[in-house]
Amino acid sequence: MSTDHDTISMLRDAVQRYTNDHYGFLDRAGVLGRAPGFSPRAWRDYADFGWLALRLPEDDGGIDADAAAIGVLMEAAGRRLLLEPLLASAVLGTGLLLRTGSAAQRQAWLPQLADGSVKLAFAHQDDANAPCVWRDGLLDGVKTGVLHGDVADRVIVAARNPAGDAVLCMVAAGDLAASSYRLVDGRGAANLRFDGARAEMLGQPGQPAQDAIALALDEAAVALCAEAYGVIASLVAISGAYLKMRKQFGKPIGTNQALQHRMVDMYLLQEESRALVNAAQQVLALPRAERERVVSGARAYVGAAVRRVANEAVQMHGGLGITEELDVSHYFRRAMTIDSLFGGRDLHMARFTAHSLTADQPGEQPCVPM
Amino acid sequence: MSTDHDTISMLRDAVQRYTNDHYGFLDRAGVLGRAPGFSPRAWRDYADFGWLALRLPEDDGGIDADAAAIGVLMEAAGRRLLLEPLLASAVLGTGLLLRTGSAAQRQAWLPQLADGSVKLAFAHQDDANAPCVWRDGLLDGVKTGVLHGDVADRVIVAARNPAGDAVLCMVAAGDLAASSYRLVDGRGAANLRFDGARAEMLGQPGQPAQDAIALALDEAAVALCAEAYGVIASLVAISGAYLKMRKQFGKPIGTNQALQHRMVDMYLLQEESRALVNAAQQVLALPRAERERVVSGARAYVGAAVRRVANEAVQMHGGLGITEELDVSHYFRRAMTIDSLFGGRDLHMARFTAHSLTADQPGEQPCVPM
Amino acid sequence: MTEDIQARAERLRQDIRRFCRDLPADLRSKSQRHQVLDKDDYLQWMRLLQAQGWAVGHWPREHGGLAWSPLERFVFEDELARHGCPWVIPFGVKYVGPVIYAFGSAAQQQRFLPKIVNNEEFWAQGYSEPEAGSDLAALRTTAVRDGDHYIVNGQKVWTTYAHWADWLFCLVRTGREARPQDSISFLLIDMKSPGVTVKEIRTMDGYHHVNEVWLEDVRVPVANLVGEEGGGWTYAKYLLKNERTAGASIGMAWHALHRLRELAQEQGPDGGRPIDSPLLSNRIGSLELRYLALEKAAYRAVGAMMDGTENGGEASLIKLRGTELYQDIAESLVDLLGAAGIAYDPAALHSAGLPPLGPDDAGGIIKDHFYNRAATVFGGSSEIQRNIIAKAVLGL
Amino acid sequence: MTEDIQARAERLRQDIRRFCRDLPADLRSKSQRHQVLDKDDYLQWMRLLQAQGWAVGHWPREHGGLAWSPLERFVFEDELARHGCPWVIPFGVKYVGPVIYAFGSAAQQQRFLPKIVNNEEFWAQGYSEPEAGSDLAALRTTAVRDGDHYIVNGQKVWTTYAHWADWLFCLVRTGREARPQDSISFLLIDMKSPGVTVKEIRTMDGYHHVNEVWLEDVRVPVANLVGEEGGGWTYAKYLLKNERTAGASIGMAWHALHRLRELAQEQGPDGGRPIDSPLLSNRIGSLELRYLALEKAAYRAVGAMMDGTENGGEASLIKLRGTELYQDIAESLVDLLGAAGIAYDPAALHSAGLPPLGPDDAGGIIKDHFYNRAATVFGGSSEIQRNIIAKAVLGL
Repeated sequence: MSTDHDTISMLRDAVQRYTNDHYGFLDRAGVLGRAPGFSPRAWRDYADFGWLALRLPEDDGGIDADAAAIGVLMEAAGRRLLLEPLLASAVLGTGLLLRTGSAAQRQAWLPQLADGSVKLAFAHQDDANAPCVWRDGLLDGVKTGVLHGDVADRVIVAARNPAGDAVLCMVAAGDLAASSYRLVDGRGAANLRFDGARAEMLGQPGQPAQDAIALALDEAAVALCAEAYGVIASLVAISGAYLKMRKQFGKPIGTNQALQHRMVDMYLLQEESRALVNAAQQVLALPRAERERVVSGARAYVGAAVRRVANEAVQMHGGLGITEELDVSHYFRRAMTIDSLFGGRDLHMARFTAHSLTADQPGEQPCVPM
Repeated sequence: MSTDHDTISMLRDAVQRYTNDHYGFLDRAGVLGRAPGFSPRAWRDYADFGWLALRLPEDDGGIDADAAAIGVLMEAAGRRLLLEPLLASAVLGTGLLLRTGSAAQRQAWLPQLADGSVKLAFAHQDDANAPCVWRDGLLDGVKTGVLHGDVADRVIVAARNPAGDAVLCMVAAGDLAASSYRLVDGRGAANLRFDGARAEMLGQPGQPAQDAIALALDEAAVALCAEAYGVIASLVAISGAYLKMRKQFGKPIGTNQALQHRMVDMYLLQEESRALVNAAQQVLALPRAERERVVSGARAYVGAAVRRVANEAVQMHGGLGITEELDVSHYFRRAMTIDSLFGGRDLHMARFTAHSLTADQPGEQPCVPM
Repeated sequence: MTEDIQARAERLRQDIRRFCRDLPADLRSKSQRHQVLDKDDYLQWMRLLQAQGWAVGHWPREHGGLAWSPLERFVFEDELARHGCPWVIPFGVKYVGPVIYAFGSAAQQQRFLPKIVNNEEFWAQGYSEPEAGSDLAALRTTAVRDGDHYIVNGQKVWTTYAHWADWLFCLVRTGREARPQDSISFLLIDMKSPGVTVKEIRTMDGYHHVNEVWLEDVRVPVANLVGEEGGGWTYAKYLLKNERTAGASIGMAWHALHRLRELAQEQGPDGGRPIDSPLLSNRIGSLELRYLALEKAAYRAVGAMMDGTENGGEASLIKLRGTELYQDIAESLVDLLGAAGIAYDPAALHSAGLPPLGPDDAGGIIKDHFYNRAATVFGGSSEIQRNIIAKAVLGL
Repeated sequence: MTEDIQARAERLRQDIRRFCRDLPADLRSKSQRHQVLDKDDYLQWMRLLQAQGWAVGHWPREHGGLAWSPLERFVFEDELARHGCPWVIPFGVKYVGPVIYAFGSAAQQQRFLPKIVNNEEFWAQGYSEPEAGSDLAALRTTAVRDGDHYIVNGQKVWTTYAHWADWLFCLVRTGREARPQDSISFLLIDMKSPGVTVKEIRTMDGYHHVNEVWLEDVRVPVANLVGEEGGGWTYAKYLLKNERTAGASIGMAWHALHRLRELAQEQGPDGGRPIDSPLLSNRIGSLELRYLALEKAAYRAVGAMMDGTENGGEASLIKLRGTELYQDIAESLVDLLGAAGIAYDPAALHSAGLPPLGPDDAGGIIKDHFYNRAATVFGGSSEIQRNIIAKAVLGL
């Protein structure tokens, strides 16, 4: 079911207003690099505004938000480089719990997700030397590169049962050993070790778990696209303003046609990215093959776009572009994580390439794709 | 043995003087598209100047020219879009005959190659449905896309004997059926059918023939690189002059920085192409693996460069760029044939990629590569 | 955008698909093989469209149109091009017709519009001049008033199909205002007038698409002035705006991509298929991805036009991406043809003979590769489109 | 270029290879892993070079150099970088030293050159200012004569290792000539002078390489003026010319390419090797091919410098291609690292600890990727280099 236009519009206004007022670059700088690596106050505010409950059904205090509504939040995360575990907890963790959790599990966790008192992370990347195995309620193995695994209260883990079926299970932070570090963009991550950790199963093993994982990873890809669009839009705006302001040889550097044309190419990437984000948001409910084609296409294109735009923005800012003090370098680093998290660009490009757009005759193509 | 600097310098002067004076764009236009598709007068002149005998030993009236000397001629072929069968006959055909022909064969043909009365072509591309088989002095099969196969007096054919060994043999034009056509750049080509055609063997079957063919194709690649460099150098000069001359919005279009920077990128490709041409000319005598790495690298890079420069030159000339009347469109078409003839760019890129430049430790690398 | 409009556009697309299936065999075969079409082919084609009411579907009903939304117009151009249909020659139906019904006198509307609707007169466009390409304001062709006539002198260039045209719509200079734009007027010139000379410009595909048109003391009745003297710049801008949607470039890209994949999937004589090369597969995938991005962005742009939320860069975006993508696909097609991609026989393209090497459409593919190098120049070069976005959208 | 010169250059390369094999273990390990080097590391490194006579190998013999040809100088920089050696800090040996021996007084030569040769004083470069980056002629730092001193006021920026420097060579404005270049002078400033303040600029790799240098009423003896008042522009251009060969960018590219292929050939936990992916193999091959083109073009450029057939674009060509290639290789390396390519621990790079994920040099690879984004900006941005070629070589 799609979130209605007015709701999205109101959400957009609210998110913009809040992040403009309370998540300026200096506010963020005060949070960055200090424990816990994000702003607990902002997190409480998000909860108060209902943003952490967006995905919840209306009966549970949410709005049953679709990908477009989630995208509003993710775009803001890109525009303002939010450091809170929105993607890990409010999008992925909450989505997995909603889709696979039992009634009891939902009842136990949804209220705490909504009020922000519990943060989730999703651990999907096995260490090849120690794959995660779930057996009789206990989990062994290692997961690497878990986004916000450093601050999650509970971690949802993709594992296998002894029969080799995919399973999803949940482990409390106290029951695992986390080795925490920062990603290049300043957000926290962790490698997690499970030594017979208590792990409650979510949903059904086998194909259902596999499907849930695949969908969650596609949701992550779409959310990252929206975040990437936010980064691109910010960098286009920042760079355009800088080209008008910065003078060299007695005139604004934006009067140089070579820079103008490169700014235009950045703008074209921005417009295409926005359109692809919208398209990808609309296919999440479709059958897997159709979903994957557009999601992976969008992820590959937008991932390349955000890297390219970030490279150009840094270059246009000259020496300033590589300083810690200027926001541009922080967008550059965010672009790297966006393009890499939850399966990098090459993977998605290969998946897109495997699905031909043009194999059918014209008469078999969908009609007006709006 | 390398041709000495003074000889190359004199040859360069002579070739430039002749082609400037007698091979202007209008001279060429008078030849183009009419039988025989090249200028017999220019061909006679080349013979008179000794250019068709460059590769011959001094005893046979040549100068035993190396690839750098041949490159002077090929570069001019690119700069002035020469239509004569220089590559097919004076470079490839003559080279194959010199390297594989018996004393009697050399004695029979070298004088006629030197005086231009015999033109050779090299047919190497089998029609997959009718591969060429040589048996007891007779040849059967089909070859496609034979450059200058329309005007060659004799064709050297890469075939197989009944045992499956590679052989090289020579067929007179009267003994084959040629279906002639034009390439996009106006030069002639033909598909050739041999029906029990009389074919005298050149050299030895098996590995010797294979090696001779591989070397001939590498020589063709190097010659095409030099030709491509000639095209690039002409297009850079022509486009630069046009940008200074053509006015729009009251000033020369060359004052637009975006065009300036694109011209610079064309210039960089020109300089790199020239350096790669020189490098490739110097490795032809090396063992096959070393030869192939540099030759194929040069061929792949320069092939891409000439296509890109041609695209840019056409674009910079606006509507004029795509007219038959302007030389630019003819360079564009020549760039296509250069990048395709005797094995396209993808093949060479794959060959280059298979040879790592950097697999060795620094200490094992060659020293000063000049 | 309302669901009603979308539903209408979808119905139109289905209608076009049926129409394309039922094209006359000769036209279908020629256009599938990218043969050269001559004037009779084009007239037949335009009449087929007219029989459906589509050639002027975007016109208002009072002038014989179907009052299409921008979305329907886009779908129309896109879908025809997807099927590899011939070009919908725009000079009458898309360019001059709307100028006449928007700015022309009642007499001009009566005289000219029905013959455009019914394809009875063939139009050409007299805009560019040797010294006025991207900067139209620099045009030099003059029209000097002499009683009931203008005496027109000058030279136009890149005039597509002027050698077939009955009429030329033409920008001329009728005064010497301070702003050069303010003295430009919009004249309709009968190509049979004494003093009109058409001179062929052959393009690098070996064909005759475009011309120089020389105008020497050509007498044009004042009644053929559209609107006001000095108003030509306004009408020209209206025409350009009307030219905007450019769905055809997207459909053309789709058609060429489809052919590219088809060719890559054909088994070669050695049993292998080109598509099995990961590098080629990736090259095609990258082009398809650019197509996907363009398609999605284009529909957004059409939506903005319909919602009135345009920023002025939409048309430039579509033209830039569409033409540059098409050129890259065309280059990939030629590369994929290998030896057949450099074997060219222009005569065969006229006579519907076979190309010297390769598949039946090899010659047509090469021809399109050549001629479409102009796509990034004609109708406002890519450089001009980037300048427009830099100024109008980015404020640089 | 004579065979003798080539033979000397080859011998030098062999000597450098032996030297690199015998580097002290700690320096070798740090530089192989792209750890952060501190001042003591650099001093150790420069002293090792000095022991060979190489740090000033390009200087004339009378000042303690080896009178290297441009080719030897190029080979020296290239070969060190190929082995992943630390940066040869250029401010003393490459930049200010030659200016002093070419234009300085006898007293200045005696005072400064030996301490540069022996690495006893650390230099920094005071060129860029907040409002004068690529257009140095716009610089605002002033030096006003007051008896035997200049009083210097202004601000320099992007001053590499100013926090370690004993001396700053500095462009200042000493007058108000019509051409702004004509009032620029070249001053040597003791960093311990009152009024000199160094303020750290942290870069996005998390480190402290560059600084702002504030100069407030700094008294500089007139004896520290190099050459003539107003001659600074000439000396600065001489310095830039002297900076030209830039072999290091080529060697660095080779080193990074070598590491890229090595990493791609390592077996993953699933038994597969990244290099077996045709797309990755092609990506690496394409970078190697760009390297080959650059290397060949660079040797041609060095040859032109030695033959005196320069056209003025050689240095720009090498800088453009070298820096852009290196950045693309660095990006490929980070991409190849996958999850380890976004896991970053700056502290570990200082303490020689291990990165959180991936091979031992993962952190160093990421650091280089960040910091080397500046390579296309510092020392004349890519845009400026293209402007130079457009003007000097193409006459546009």
